[in-house]
Amino acid sequence: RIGVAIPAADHGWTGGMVWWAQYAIKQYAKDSTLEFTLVTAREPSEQVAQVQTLLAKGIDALVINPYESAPLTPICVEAFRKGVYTVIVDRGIESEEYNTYIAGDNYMYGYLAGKYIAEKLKGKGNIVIIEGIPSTINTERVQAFKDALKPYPNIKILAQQPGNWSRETAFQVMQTLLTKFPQIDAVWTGDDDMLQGVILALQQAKRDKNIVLVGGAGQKEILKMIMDGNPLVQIDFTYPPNMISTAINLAVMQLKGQNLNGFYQKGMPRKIILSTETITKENAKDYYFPDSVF
Amino acid sequence: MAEMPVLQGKGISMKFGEALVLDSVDVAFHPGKVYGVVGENGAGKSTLMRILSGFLQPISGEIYVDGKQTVLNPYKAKELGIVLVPQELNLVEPLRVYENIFLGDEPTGRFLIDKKKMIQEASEIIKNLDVDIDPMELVERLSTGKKQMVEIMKALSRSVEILIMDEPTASLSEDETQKLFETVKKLKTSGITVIFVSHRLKEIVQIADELVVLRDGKKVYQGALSDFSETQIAEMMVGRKMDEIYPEKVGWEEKNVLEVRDLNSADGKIRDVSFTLKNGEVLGFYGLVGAGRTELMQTIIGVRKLSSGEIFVDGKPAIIRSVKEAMKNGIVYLPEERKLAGLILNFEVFKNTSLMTLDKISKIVTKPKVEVERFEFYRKSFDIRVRGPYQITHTLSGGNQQKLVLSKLVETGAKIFIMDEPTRGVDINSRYQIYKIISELASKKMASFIVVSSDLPEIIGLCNRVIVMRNGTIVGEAVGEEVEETNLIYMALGVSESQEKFKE
Amino acid sequence: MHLRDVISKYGILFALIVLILVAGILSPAFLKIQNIINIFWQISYIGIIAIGMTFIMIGGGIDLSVGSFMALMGALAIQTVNALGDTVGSVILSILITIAVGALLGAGSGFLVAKGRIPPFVVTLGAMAIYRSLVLNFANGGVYMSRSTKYSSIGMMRILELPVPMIVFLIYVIIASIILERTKFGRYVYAIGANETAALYSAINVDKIRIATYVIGGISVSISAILISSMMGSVSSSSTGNGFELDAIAAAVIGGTSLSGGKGKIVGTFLGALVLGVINNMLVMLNVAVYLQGLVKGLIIISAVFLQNVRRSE
Amino acid sequence: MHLRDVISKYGILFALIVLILVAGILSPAFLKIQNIINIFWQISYIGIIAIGMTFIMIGGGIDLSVGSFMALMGALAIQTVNALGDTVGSVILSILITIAVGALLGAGSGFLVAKGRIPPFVVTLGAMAIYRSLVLNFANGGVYMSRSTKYSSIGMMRILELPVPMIVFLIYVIIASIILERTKFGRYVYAIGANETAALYSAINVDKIRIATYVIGGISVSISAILISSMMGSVSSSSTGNGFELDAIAAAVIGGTSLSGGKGKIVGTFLGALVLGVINNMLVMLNVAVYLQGLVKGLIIISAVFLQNVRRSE
Ligand SMILES: Nc1ncnc2c1ncn2[C@@H]1O[C@H](COP(=O)(O)OP(=O)(O)OP(=O)(O)O)[C@@H](O)[C@H]1O
Ligand SMILES: Nc1ncnc2c1ncn2[C@@H]1O[C@H](COP(=O)(O)OP(=O)(O)OP(=O)(O)O)[C@@H](O)[C@H]1O
Ligand SMILES: [Mg+2]
Ligand SMILES: [Mg+2]
Repeated sequence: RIGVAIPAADHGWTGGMVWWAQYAIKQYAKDSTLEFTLVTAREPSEQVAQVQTLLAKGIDALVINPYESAPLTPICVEAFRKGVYTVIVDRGIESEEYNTYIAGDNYMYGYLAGKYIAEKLKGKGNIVIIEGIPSTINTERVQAFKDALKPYPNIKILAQQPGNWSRETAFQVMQTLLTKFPQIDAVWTGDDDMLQGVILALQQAKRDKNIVLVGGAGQKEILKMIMDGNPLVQIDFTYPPNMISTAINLAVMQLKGQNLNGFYQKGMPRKIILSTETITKENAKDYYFPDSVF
Repeated sequence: MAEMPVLQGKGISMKFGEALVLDSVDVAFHPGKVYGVVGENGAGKSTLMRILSGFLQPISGEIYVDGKQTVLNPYKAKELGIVLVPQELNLVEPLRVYENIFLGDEPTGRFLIDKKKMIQEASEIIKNLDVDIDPMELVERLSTGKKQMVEIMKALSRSVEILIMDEPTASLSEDETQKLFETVKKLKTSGITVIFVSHRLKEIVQIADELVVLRDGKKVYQGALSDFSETQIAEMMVGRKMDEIYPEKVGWEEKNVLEVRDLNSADGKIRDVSFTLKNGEVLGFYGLVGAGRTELMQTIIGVRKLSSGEIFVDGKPAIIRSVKEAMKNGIVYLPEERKLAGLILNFEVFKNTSLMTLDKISKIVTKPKVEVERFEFYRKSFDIRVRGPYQITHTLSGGNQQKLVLSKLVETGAKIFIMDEPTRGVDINSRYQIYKIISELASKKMASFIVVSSDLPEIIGLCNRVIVMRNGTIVGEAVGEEVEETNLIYMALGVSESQEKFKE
Repeated sequence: MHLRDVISKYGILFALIVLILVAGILSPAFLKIQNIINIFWQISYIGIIAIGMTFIMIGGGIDLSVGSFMALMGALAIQTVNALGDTVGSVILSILITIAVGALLGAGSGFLVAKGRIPPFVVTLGAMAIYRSLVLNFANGGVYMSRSTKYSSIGMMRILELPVPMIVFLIYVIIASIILERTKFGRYVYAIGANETAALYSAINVDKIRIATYVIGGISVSISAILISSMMGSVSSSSTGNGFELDAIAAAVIGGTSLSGGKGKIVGTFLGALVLGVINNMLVMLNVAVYLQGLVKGLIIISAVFLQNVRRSE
Repeated sequence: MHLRDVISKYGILFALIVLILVAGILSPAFLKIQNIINIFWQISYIGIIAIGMTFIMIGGGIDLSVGSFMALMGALAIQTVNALGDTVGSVILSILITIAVGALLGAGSGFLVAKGRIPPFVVTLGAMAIYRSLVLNFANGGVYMSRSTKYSSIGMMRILELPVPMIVFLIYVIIASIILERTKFGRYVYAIGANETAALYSAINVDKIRIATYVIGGISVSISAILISSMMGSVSSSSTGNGFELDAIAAAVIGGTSLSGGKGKIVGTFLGALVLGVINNMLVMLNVAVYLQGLVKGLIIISAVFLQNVRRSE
């Protein structure tokens, strides 16, 4: 029996993660030896409560994407100590007491975007940052992005505003920024959802030319644009929500005593950091899942 | 009389916005006396009472308590033992009777409220006034008259030096009023000052030692009541000669416009009520507080559910489940508690007049001009004292609010009017106007009236036939000559005249 | 005292002017025509919903479901157009269907409140969860994409340089004002909110009027949903409409509508929405630091409303 | 009719029992002692806040700030302990400081409502934004970590097998019940909420009582914050407390507290919180599909409250 605990779908990416979790679970639908319980939370303490309930119900493995690292640490440790096979996804916990950790690379996610923009602008220009809802992950990405820009003193950050991971908000923020600044050379948004809002605002203001746009996380509509060679967006960086599927598979393999293909070692690896992959026109189709929601 | 007044106001003036409501009023009150305060609706009585008890601050003038100049506020007044029974009911409806009686003045143990003691003391107060109220009952379930009694008991439970009562008897019947007066007399002998506002001049004559008359915000008389008659007092109030108060009683046609047969209410409060209302009749309903008159009327107009019984309008059976359906059948009802059920207090006054008749005036879009015209008509005929049609209703004096409810009702042009305490708080002059309108409509056979009233003189002066209720059912009926004071009181009390005589 | 009266009567307008002046001085770009138009555009979605909310609140109710309700209606409109094909006729048809369904669902909430005697807070809290759940379920947590370019063009269209959502919003304000302040129905809405018992005794069909306010609420939500979903060309099942209930209620309350019913004006709500829109726009224009935006926003809202009350504290 | 009366008097209790029975039959694990204890534990945070909310709401107010207020108080407690060092004394001291500051901030909101005559919705909406902004700002959007193991142990401690938050919650329910129903103060809270004028005529200091309800609200939030932050050893500046306002108000309203004041009971709120807790727990226990949870939750909440009203529809 496997419990899967993830944050609720409140924006595109989390929606994607819920989809991929369900996708992975569906794969095992015919396997009567496996029983999954999937729960989603809107807030850390709700997630703690859900894990408590899962433990009371009785589970053999826990796959969890903690809502926040520190607040979820005690309960994950408790699960681990009870002998539940604990797989932590994406946000690490503040303890080493878990079985396996699998995550994306937030630093490179921001860094590569910054580097790309800087190079594309040849080290000179005005840029705008539209970030997500304030959170640890968001802070790390923005910091990395700025780190990447450090060697380029002629790049000026005109504005840094929150777009709340939402198309609508990003649209409005961009609308306002476009009126304020006559010249914007590049926009970085915290994810592809917000990028779509930005593109809409650019089109509406007829300023969708000669501008470098970078989002992130490989949302399918953006990938489609890249695949189709749309000049607006030429690149994307992965932060795949399907890491949850991988994590679920890891838990299943562990419970079934299987090992990873190509590994000489028995058992699962303890830490996996997925690299941030760069998507361009050439490889976009490898990342494009038309059925997925994200 | 050199004795120092316990409470004195000197040059008290009050303004609301631009309107001068009190104009340098000087009043003085001495211990152990009962003061009757009278004046037309809107004369400023309530305003003065609220100033004297600290709930309003005058714009100028001084207040002296025991000879010392004092700035009153509710807390200060409480300390000094000045207690006000306000004109409009102001109870905390979701709380119980005993909780309301002691609100703000609860007996406590070390930390907690002493509930037992409260209930016990409340029961005693209730027993002293001899009314049928359960101290544990929720106030929202009480009839208006009983709520009024609770207000009075609340005042009596305090350590009171000066008791100010603003129309405490407006919805009390003769019996309760007399009991209240007995208590007032007791208070008087123990040196307490009682200030008493009323439009029932008979009561003033009976209980007061001194009279205060206000007219248009000015004090026109303070002095001994001596042997002023009711008419003389009324003339002082309005400042001119007064005619007879009650118009000629009118007869009726032998045609039933309304017939009620074996009516029982779903909650069992009304039992087996049957009566008829003839065309052009003014039928009275009398009873003690809580006799069930209001409930009966509410059952007839569909606000309360009936469990059995039939209602015939103009001889045809009618099904009435809401006020709207009642109105379709030509019946309208004037609720007894105007603040709760009669008026939208934050509306401009003219909107209240037209609230029931918007359908007539307009299809979709309202026509404020027409509405204002209609209001102005009633403003004249009922002498509603307002600054204009756009004044907000809650800033009207109590009596003027009552006239506004009346205007709303009359405006419907219904065939059958059921009026529950129609002149509650209305001054004597305006009453006359209202009685005249009732009798005119009735004599022209344009409408028939049921008048539920606790004001005995009103019932007697207005109605040719009176039905008396007790405990939710009809216990008697008086016609013509029988409509007279003792008869009605005895029926309401449930003792026969002979029994009473026997006791003596 | 005279000035005080003026301030208190037009308190929120006054607050708005101060806000605009401050923003204009600190950032001249704020006063550009384009930006002013943008502000109207940006508030139109919340504004339209807030107008429906004003009816409901004056009638003594509240509606917490508007956010997810809007997502549901947006999804419905998009799916209907997708199913019917990319023609003008199908766009019009699906707009009508969406408005009808919105009115119906509004009537449902109203019915539960009026006839079921369930507190409006509970009914609409439940509806909020139910609608969101439906939206998420049908899209599997993903996005509803419009395949119709005709439909998507509505939200981006301009007439005389003015964006359609803005025009719809302004017209809606006028119509709603008239309905609320010039019709019998509007009078009754005030009456049932101010004193239900008195309304009942005045032969007003309280339940019917109450349900009607929720119908207006549902229609408002639908209109807003059509505008926003056509403008974005999509509805995100997870995020579209999140938190709209608070913004809509806030616009109404800032504009003087009372949570306990019987009080309020459409113009007030309009100004309330404008205040919120100006604040949001200003925060971006002045590039206020992300973490401090809440602080600034909170302080402005509280002080703006405080201004209105100068008289009362007399 | 007799049964109807019983159901309506104990309506919410009745609904709760039905819920528990259904859950117990569908999933036996639900009835495990451990799970029942967990439910009480899980609702204790919201429950304590909801009790404060009950005072405020009975007094005729509302508090939307509780969620971010809680995050702020949790952060304060953690930072104070971190600064004072890992001793029992410093833990106690910082708990006291947190409660004092909570009371003070509550008084602030209350003051603005009572003396500033700003609608409570506006004041606390502003406070919500301000508090969250402060929390975010000091932590730069990150997390406040407790470095004190003594502090972190409180929230996880058990006495006689029962978790401390649960015990605190139950005691708080009892104390609050007594205050609300047995003291003058409690009586006055009802009075000012039901009829402010009547309260004034009874020489009750309305403003003082109103402010006091917000002080109780602030204290409740602080206690909850201490329990939750010590249990998790940390506070997330961005997410801790999000949406708590709705849950807390919902618990009170489901338990029969009226949004317009004057009505409510602590036991009602307790049962309301329990209903919410049981629903949440049940959804997990019964493995209800993620996207349908909202649907189930919404339907249960509406029907649970509907049960209470059987009588009224007589
Ligand atoms: N809050 C207020 N705002 C404006 N005007 C007011 C307010 N309260 C009272 N008034 C006005 O003051 C005048 C006096 O009112 P008051 O209530 O004192 O009359 P009253 O003598 O008690 O009349 P009644 O016999 O009808 O009770 C009235 O014209 C009334 O409209
Ligand atoms: N809503 C209610 N719920 C329960 N009991 C009520 C309710 N309203 C009135 N009663 C009770 O019904 C009885 C009849 O009240 P009703 O108002 O009909 O009396 P009334 O004859 O009009 O007397 P009053 O002069 O006091 O108005 C009273 O004993 C009252 O306590
Ligand atoms: Mg008066
Ligand atoms: Mg009566």
